[in-house]
Amino acid sequence: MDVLYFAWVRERIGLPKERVETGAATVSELVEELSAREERYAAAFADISALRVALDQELSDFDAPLAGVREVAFFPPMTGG
Amino acid sequence: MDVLYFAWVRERIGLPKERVETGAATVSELVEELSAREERYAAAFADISALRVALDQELSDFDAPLAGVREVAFFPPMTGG
Amino acid sequence: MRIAVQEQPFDLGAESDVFAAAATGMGAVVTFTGVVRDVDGGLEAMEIEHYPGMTESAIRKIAEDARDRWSLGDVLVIHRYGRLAPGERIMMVATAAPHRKDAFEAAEFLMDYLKSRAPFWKKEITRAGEGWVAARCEDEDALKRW
Amino acid sequence: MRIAVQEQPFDLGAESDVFAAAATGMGAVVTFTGVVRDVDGGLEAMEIEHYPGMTESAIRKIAEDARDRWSLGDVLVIHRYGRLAPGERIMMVATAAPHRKDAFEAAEFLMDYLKSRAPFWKKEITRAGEGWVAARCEDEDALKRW
Repeated sequence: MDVLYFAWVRERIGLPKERVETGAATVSELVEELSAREERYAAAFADISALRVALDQELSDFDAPLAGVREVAFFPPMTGG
Repeated sequence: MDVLYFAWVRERIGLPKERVETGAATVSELVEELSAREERYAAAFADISALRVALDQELSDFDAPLAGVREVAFFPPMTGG
Repeated sequence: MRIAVQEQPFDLGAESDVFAAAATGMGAVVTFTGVVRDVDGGLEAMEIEHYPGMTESAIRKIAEDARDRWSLGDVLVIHRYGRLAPGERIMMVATAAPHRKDAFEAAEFLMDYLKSRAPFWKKEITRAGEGWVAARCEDEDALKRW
Repeated sequence: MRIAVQEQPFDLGAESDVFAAAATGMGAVVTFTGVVRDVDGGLEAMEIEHYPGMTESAIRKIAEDARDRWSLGDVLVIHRYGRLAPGERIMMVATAAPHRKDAFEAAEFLMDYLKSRAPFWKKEITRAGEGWVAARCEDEDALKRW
């Protein structure tokens, strides 16, 4: 699946988008998997309460299953308007 | 003093403005005096609760004294906006 | 602060642009525009009568009250009188504030007070005849929240 | 209903005019415009990042929710992204409704949801450095009233 990062999550991880092959069943499992990879991921995901997640471009939550999902995006709370 | 009428009060009384010499101490007394004059005044002032009054271009009420007032205006509730 | 009571039409786009451009340092600009509505069909015109002399000072007082209650950079009120056709713009208000909440609340406050406390009266001219628009209880009630 | 997510500036006056002219039969038109504010002095630019693909659909959903909740004739949302200077207009919404209460409430609803539920992120570039604008608790709280 495609994993996208925005705002300071993108800056901390150092890239806007990557292709990830994963067996993670939920968003939380994917976060654990990524955090285990490298320090920059662990730093970005250190405080999950400061993050939001979208699955296939719809706001979701960290308990949500990943089955069938093609695009996951991680970002801080939005500041539009 | 000058007495002004607006909207249907003006139409019912049949004029927009007149000069009135009066000894009325309050707005209510002026209303009584005018109502006693002619039927068209009595008709216009029949239901005081449907009217508003301004003294020298400031919203006021029917108990207000007329001492020193130069301009009295009677009209229905306003419908601006 | 600009208050205009006028018979001629106003240019909503130009007024909005000029107002927003002048509101330096403000983060939020709200405008409200009122338009003559032909609710039941058959409306030929809306005639708006006002009380020259009192109108502008009453509006100015309402606008000053708004500036006292909210943090505002600027306020604009334009209100027309005379004979208007359906679809014509009757009036507009604009507010500029550092934050959106102030700009919105002040604009709603201005509208609520202009409705019931500025000396305008509307008469509807229809094919069937003509009649004065009655003040609505809900417009009077709207003042209670402020 | 028009939703525009764009890098280039928009013309507030022209957009307001076109929107109001198209809203036939509506008695009330409300616009809100957001402007880049230099709160502490020293702001050089505001950089707005967004999530292409999701942004427009998220805004469309918010606008559709507004149409479901209020009696609206039309809705317009324009939101910019990219690098903006202080004083530049970031975004605008417009609502048209038969009555003013619906037009105001729907515009406030749109703003509250755009603030916290549309995928935009703001970064402030100052002489001293740069930093992401943090979401404010009061913006999240503002959603609770709807």
